[in-house]
Order: sequence, then structure tokens, then C-alpha cells
Amino acid sequence: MSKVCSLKEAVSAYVHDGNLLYCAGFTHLIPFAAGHEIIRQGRRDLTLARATPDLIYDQLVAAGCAKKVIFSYIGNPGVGSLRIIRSELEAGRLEWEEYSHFGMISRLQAGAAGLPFIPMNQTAATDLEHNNPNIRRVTDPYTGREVVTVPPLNPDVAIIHVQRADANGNAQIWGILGEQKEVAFASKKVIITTEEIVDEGVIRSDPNRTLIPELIVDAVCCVPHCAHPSYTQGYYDRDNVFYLNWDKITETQAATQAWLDEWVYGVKDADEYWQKLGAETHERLKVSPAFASPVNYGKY
Amino acid sequence: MSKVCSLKEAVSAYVHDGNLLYCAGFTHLIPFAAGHEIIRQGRRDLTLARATPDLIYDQLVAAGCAKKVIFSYIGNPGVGSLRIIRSELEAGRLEWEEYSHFGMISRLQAGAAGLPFIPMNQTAATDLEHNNPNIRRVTDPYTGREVVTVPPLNPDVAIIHVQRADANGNAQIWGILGEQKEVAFASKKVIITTEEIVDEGVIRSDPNRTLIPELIVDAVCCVPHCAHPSYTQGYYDRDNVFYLNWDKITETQAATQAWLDEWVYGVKDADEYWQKLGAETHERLKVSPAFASPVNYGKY
Amino acid sequence: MEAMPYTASELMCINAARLLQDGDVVFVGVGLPNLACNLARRTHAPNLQMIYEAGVIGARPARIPLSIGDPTLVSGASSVCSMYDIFSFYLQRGNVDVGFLGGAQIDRFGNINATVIGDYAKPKVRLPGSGGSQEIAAWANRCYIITPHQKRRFPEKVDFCTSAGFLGSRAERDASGVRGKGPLVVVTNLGLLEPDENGELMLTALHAGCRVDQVRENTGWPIKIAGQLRQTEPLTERELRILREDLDPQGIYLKSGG
Amino acid sequence: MEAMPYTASELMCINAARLLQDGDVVFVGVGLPNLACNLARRTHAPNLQMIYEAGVIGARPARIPLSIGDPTLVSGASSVCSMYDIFSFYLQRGNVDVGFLGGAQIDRFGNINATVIGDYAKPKVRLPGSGGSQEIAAWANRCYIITPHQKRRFPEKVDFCTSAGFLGSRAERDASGVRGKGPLVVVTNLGLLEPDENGELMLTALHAGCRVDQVRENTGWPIKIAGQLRQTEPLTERELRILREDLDPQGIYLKSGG
Repeated sequence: MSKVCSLKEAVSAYVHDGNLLYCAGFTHLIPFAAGHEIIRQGRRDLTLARATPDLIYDQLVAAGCAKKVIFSYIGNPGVGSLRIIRSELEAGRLEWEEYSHFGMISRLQAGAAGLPFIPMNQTAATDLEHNNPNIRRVTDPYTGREVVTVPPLNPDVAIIHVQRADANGNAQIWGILGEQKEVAFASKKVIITTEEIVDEGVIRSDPNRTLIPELIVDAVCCVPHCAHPSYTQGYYDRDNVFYLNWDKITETQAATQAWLDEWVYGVKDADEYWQKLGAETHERLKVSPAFASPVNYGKY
Repeated sequence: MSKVCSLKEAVSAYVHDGNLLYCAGFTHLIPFAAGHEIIRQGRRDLTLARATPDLIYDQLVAAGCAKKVIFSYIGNPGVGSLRIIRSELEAGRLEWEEYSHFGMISRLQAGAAGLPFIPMNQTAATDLEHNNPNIRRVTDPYTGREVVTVPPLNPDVAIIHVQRADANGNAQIWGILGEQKEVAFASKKVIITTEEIVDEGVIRSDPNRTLIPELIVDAVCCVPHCAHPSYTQGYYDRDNVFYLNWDKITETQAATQAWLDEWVYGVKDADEYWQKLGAETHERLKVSPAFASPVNYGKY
Repeated sequence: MEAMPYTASELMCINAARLLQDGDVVFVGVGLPNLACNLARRTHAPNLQMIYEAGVIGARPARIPLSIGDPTLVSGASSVCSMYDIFSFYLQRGNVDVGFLGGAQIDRFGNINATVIGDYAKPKVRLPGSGGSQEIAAWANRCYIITPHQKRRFPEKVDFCTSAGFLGSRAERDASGVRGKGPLVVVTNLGLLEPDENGELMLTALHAGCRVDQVRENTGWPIKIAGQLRQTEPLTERELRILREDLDPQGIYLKSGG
Repeated sequence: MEAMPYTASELMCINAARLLQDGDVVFVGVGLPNLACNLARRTHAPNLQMIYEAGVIGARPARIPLSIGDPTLVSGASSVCSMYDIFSFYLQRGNVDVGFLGGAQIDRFGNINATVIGDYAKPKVRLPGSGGSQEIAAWANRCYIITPHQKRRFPEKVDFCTSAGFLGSRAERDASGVRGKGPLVVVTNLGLLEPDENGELMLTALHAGCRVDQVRENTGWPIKIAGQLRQTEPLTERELRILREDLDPQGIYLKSGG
């Protein structure tokens, strides 16, 4: 059953004010175009969960879409801090809930597995535990020692960008996997954005590559270059220049607003955004091919 | 650093009397040739752990190598019961420890993750729990409800058959994955048997396909057709005829012993065994190719 | 049943297939459940999603698999994952609509024994054990049981509870907090059993040509008969043809009397 | 340090590289740790295994990654897995030999603050937070810290303990039962600090041209000086050449004074 629709339709149907949203991806495959569409549609009071909020949540916060962030590392990866989120936190204007990376992805693992909690070994660093009532302990019934626990995270809606998917939502990813699979299974609704919609024969020729199965997917949106300035392995490079620029843009509120006006509110969709980036940027982000060695599944 | 050696050398170096052994694979990639080599080398008092003991453990028990089995389903898959293991259990000559599939693989997951236990939701069927003191409970610190727990399983040695590996032990599997990854990470020593040893460039062209990394591997043995009568996806088919025959062979101790004499003690190694099967069987198990769609990682 | 133009296995298989709804996600076992699912896919449930405990999702087997891990399940499937994932992300998470179960014994409240006849520590007959069925029985939204109707298979109480039906009553299962609704139908070669409001299996339908006294004789407790006892729909030629010609032409599973 | 023919970053990077042993499995961060690992691979530790929290194992980056999830880490790597797997199967399981750490504050007992300056609930300066470092500090067999030697970075006690060093004493860390040995060396632009028998950081070596009083001035507690204070080996031309010409020709990380 085809679930293909436009990103505009998917955001309109599945992302609501007050939702707990998880835009997946650890540096790789971050669905920026979906973030921009959410900004354009003017969502409010979102709780934004991500291990690394990255620029996508800095932008959503800058546009006034969020009331809370759940995270484990708020930095501009490789550059420094996320100025918008940081200043909102320091000003007390944004709620937050914080974990280590392992705590954050253990929450997703519990959410995906239908478990009421996941145990982790102790780390001896207890200050975060003392400041977050969601981090608790149970006694291991075998050794009598305590382990640390986190509860499941079950987002209202996940947005996950992939290299290729079929119309039903069977989605394949290669390169850095981050927490995509866990987020998809943990969430109540799943929007897939994909570089390409392919025939199901392509997917079924390599079932081990399918990270997300159609049966948990609600919408499939064909959004080439969705991840810019993040990247899609094999499709285009990471735009490090933009990551460095964002640090400057966000030095003032005026520049930030001007950027949103020009690059988010000022464009209709991801296609227009990509065209606006221009040929030079397209050229800079091009990647020459390197194919995986063939794999034979056999006709059985 | 190359870890290539013969299967004979690997079994001699890493499989010792009294060891807890896990020959991995759920129907797929069962390392029968390794089981035969263990029989030839006359190991004793092994504890044999597997979700599904399959014919490989029926043969090891028949040859007197085992003192205990740990399992979650003792059947001849698709045929009926494992006569040898079943009769030894009924006669009280073999110790056992039993779980559900999920309990068994949760033990491996805990062992692989370095956790003291893994929680599972309740199933309301408590008879196994009452008969196995390893199955316990803890109270979920969020809801106050009880969950069921199992402790880690950390085999002394795992044997894992794969489609291809490099000399260092980076191993790739496609088709049914079963519990191979979890067993590898849970075990103290890991022997990889592989259909082919390939250049590391083949492996590194598709890193997402690598299930087992060299850093946990101790030996790499090139053993084509290692899995017969089980199968290797894309390389040869499952020998259903043998699975049906085993049911007949094991009707009497004499026939079982005669089979071991001819097919295990009577051959030197996996090559001789495969040649002895003959051209007709080779032809019957042949598979025509069906390749996975190409995947581009990009040159970065 | 000699006079019938079909075997007991065909009868059970077709009645099981009819229990499936289009779009159902089914946790499939080999044998009759596999045939029933493939039959449903080719008749009223083209969007059935077949998943296997080996970690295969959306399988489209081109041949009848003898084993639950047959390579034909993988070729052409939509996804393959680890066993840990299939049991946790699919089954425990609540992504499985239907599970098929069987066992050596099914008791008055739909509890299943696939573990042992006699004492667990000193088994008289050692059976294969749970495999995936302990969790399937608990967490699939709906469970169906396919089994021949014989007195030894339907004791008042199982020797060992491998998989939970309604335990001692529906209230007891509800109190346990497991997510699935439990065994909703037992398909036998005589008819259909369904739980009453207390979770006790009751005869609700007979196959054509089968009688209540046959059911009574072959059940190990005084079985209740539904006030409005139905008769199951006759098998159609189309169903039988698909089963015999397309799905099991060698009669591996269908020739047996069940 | 103006007179030196190398930058503070180069000095720290080369001294960090020398702490790695051939065959070590290193949990790598971007920046100086990444350069140090690549330098070690090209000199004395050709079999170093670099793994990244994004889930990349055996990376052989062809260019300097700006981000910890750069695509160059994947192309040519030996394996890629999920973040849950990298933290559980690799780090928590004990498969990681070395972790590199950094932070805004490192205290007398090697505890690290990367979370907040001031009160947690009302942050004066909100820092990025733990990321992977809480677990790396606990579970990697050995940890090394690279940081410029400045008084504000070396307080007597951290405002917030993001990652455990020796807590209040080596005995306290031991009692906590965490598997790793804790921070074994802090590499600064002045020298090396190592824990004494009680887990307190002590100056054990000075770089050429650096003085004890500089260390005292730039440390927030009365720092102990080892009885046998060593001098670190001079940087070699080969090390500097590999760093400058092969690894960071644009000087993205090396040009800074640290």
C-alpha cells in the first residue's frame, strides 16, 4: 500500500503542536528539509528530542517552535556551541532534560523494544542522575549490585531520512546508522524522507539492508538533498562551510532571523532551497562513486 | 594481523574439555564441519549452548562430547525431534538448562552488552521460571510492575560460520542473522569459519555488512561448505534430504555410530567430507545467482 | 472423515486462513500455519505481512519451506533482522497482530504444553520446548491454535504450561498484564473452539459432517457447546486448488490426516 | 612558548600519540585525539583500531574529519554499527582500550566537567554536556585527557561531575565498581599529570622549556610534584612532518595555541 505523499502533507498530517518530535540521525542523514517545513507550518510547543540537537534544532528553537529539548550533547559538531539553544537555556526560556549519549539511546532502545526500562552499568559520575528524576536504579538480582536505568522514550512522531525506500516504506540506510532504527520502532508515527523512491524489487534484492520495515511507517516523502547541510552517504558531502557559517549567523538575532527569512520562509520547499544554494555549492558537495562489493543472495 | 589457520588448529587451540561452547546460527550457517572436527579431536564434558541444538549438537552428543545442553527448542527443524538428545534427556544422562527463544537470546544480548541482566516483559507462563533458578524478577522502578530477567551467557568459545571474512577476522553475513553477532561479542574466544577469505578491500567497500569485527576474533578458518547439511545463503542450498535422513539414522545406536564412523571419523576434514557427498548432491544443492542491487558509499 | 473430498489438514488449513485479515502482521511457523498464511495472501488478504522468528519480515517464499529458516524465506523478503530484534522490536513492542501456535497439549483454558509429558525434572516424554511460543502467546494481539482433535491433546489441565492461554480464567490472564488477547480460536479437524467470557474453550462451530458427540469424545473435559452452534463455511474449490496446485503440490503437509 | 618551533597543539598531540600502544582499540573524538591516533598509526602503532561513537570501527579517514560523523570515517572502515551497539557491545562490554577525554574543567582527582559552569538548574555557562564521555571515562580501560594548562580549567573541584576521574580518591573509584582504570595521564602544554597512589593528579613530567612554577601558577590547587620529575622526549622532525604535511596540512587543529 503506497504511503507516498509530499513532505508538506506529511508534516501537516502527523506533526502537531505540543508533540514530542524526534528528527533522527547522528551527524548523517539529518532531515533538515523536514525541520524547515515544520517551521514554515508554524508548529508551536514542540518537545525536541535528539542525542545531538545539531543545527536543525537550533533552527527550530530560533523559529519559536519549541518549548523543551531532550538531548545528550548540545554542540555544533566540530565547531563549538549551538548559540541559540545555549542562550535560551541560560536565559531560562527553554525547558530541558539531559542524558549521556548512552542514556539517550538506551531510552530509545527501551522504547523500540517495548520494555519499561533498560539497565546500564554504573559510571560513578552521578551528578546528572541527581538532577534528572528519570534516571533511577535497580538491584541486579544476580549479583546484588545496583545498575542505572532509564525509561523508554516513545516520540509522537519520528522523521527519518534514508538513501532509498519503496512506496510502502521499506527503507534502506548505509553509512552511519546512529539511532534511526531505534527511533523508528520507538515512535508512534514515522515519516520517511528519502533521496529516491525505488521499486520494491530493489529493496527486496537486499533485505538485510532494510533498516525500517513498512509496517511501522506512515508516510514516504521523496525529498532529494533533504539532509543538507548534513549529508547522505554516497549522494552528497557534508557542507562543513555551512556548519562554520551558522556559528557566525547566530551571533546576532537579526542575522538569524534574516537567515530564516531567506532560506526557510523565503522558499517553498526543499527543491527550491537546493536550487537556491547554487551550482557552486552543488559542485562542492558532489561525491565520486565507490560501490560496495557485489553480494549474491541466490535464487531459492 | 592475520589470524588464518586450519580448522584443526583452531579447534585444538581454542576448544577445550569442559568448555561452554556455542556453535552459532539459526538454521542458517550452522558450522557442522567444526562440530565434526571437535568430535574427531575427542573433546569431552562440553556444555553445548544453542537456541536450537539442531543436528550438530545431536551429533556431538551422540559422539559422547557433551555433559550438558542449554537450549530453547530441541527439534529437528521441520522434521520432528532430535532423537539422540531427547533420549539422553529422558534417560537422565544429560544435564540441561532451558529457556524460551527470547530468554536464550536475551542471555546472549546481556553477555554481548556487558550487562549483568536483561529485562523481558512477563509472559504469564511461569512454569519454566519455576524450574530454572536463572530466571528471576526485578521491579520496574517506573511503574512498580515486575519484569522477568535472565543473566548474561558468556561462552568460553563461539564458532561462527560466515560468507566472507578477511584474514584479520572482519566477517560479513547476509541472509538470516540469527544470534551470530550477539554470540560473537558475548564469547571469550571466537573462531570464524568462512566460505571465502577475501581481501580486506572487499570488506571495507561495504562496512555496514560487517557483523563481526576483527578485534573480537581469534581465528579465521577457510572452510567452504562448512555448513552442510545447513546452508550458506547464496552459496548452496539446505540439504533437506539429510535432515529427513538423520531422523531415520538415529532410530538405532548402531546406525548412528556407523554414520559417525563413515562421515566424521572416516574423513580427514571438511573438504574430504564434501567430496565424499558426491557430484549428485553437489548438483542438488547448487543455487543460481541473484545479486543485491548496487550500493554507492562514495569516495570521501 | 474418509468420505470427505479433502484431508483433515486441508480442512484446518483453510479454516485457519479465513481467520486472517488483510494487512495483518503474522508471526508464521512452518507447516500448516505457513500454508494458511500463503493461502490468505492469495485470496482475501493480499497485504498480509509474514514474519518469521528467524528474523525475516515480509517473506514471499517461492517454494514451501521445510525449515523455519529456509533460504527461500530470505530471497525476496522486504527485511531481515537479528533474532533479538524480531522478538523485541516486533513481538514485544506490539507490532505483531497474529501468532499461530501448536503443542502436544491444549487445556480447558487454552494453555499450551510443548515442553514435557510427566514430571519436568524426570521427563516421561521430552518435547521440543517453547522456542518462540511462550512470547508469541503472550504478546501477539491475537493467537490461533491449529491442532487435531484428540483426547490426549485436550486434557483438562496441561502437564506444563509452556505458553499461557487464559491460565485459570480470563480474569487471571488480564491480571497478569500481558498485552495480547490470548488464544481466540482453536481450529481442529472437527470444528472451532473459542473462549467463553471466562476464558474456557467452548465449541462454537462444527465443520460439515462433524458431530457434537465426536467433539465430546475427543475432549478431555466436559466441553461446553455454544447456544448458537454454527457450521463452518464449506471449503471452496478455489481454496483447495490453490493449496494443492500452488502451495503444496507434493502434499508434504496436506496429505496427512493431521 | 613563542620561541618554540612548534605550537602548543602540536606538542600536546605528539605527546598524546606516544601514549598509544600498537593494537590498542581507541575510542576517538575529533580534533587533537583524532590527529594523535592517526599519527600513532603512522609511526609506532600501525595496528591501532580507531572507533567512533557514531558507530564506525576500524576507520581510515582519507581527510581530516570536521565532525565525528564525517562520511570519510565510513568509506574504507571495516565495520559500521548502531550507536546502541557501539556503546554496549564495544564500550560497556570492555572492548575499548583507550578513551580520549576533554572538558571545560578537570579537577584535582581527574574528574571532568563538560556540562555547566555555575548551578545546574540555573546555568551561568551552559556547556555541551556529556555526549559519550560519561561512559568512556568509566569503561575504557585507560583514559587520557588533553587540555591546555590554565587555572580556570584546573579547579580544585569541578562544578559538575560529567565524567568520573577518581572521585574523591582512588579508593572511592575502586569502590564504585566501574571497570576502567580511570584517567592515567593528563597531557597539557606544560607537561604530563598522572594520578598518585591516592588518585590525585601530580606533575610527573615537563616539556622542554617548561617550568614547575608555570605549572603551579596555572593549577587551581597546590599541585604535587613527582620526586623524579621527568622531561618529555623532544618532538621529532618525523612526527612534526607527518602532522603538518599529511594529517592537518591546513592547520585546522594544529595552528591554534591550544
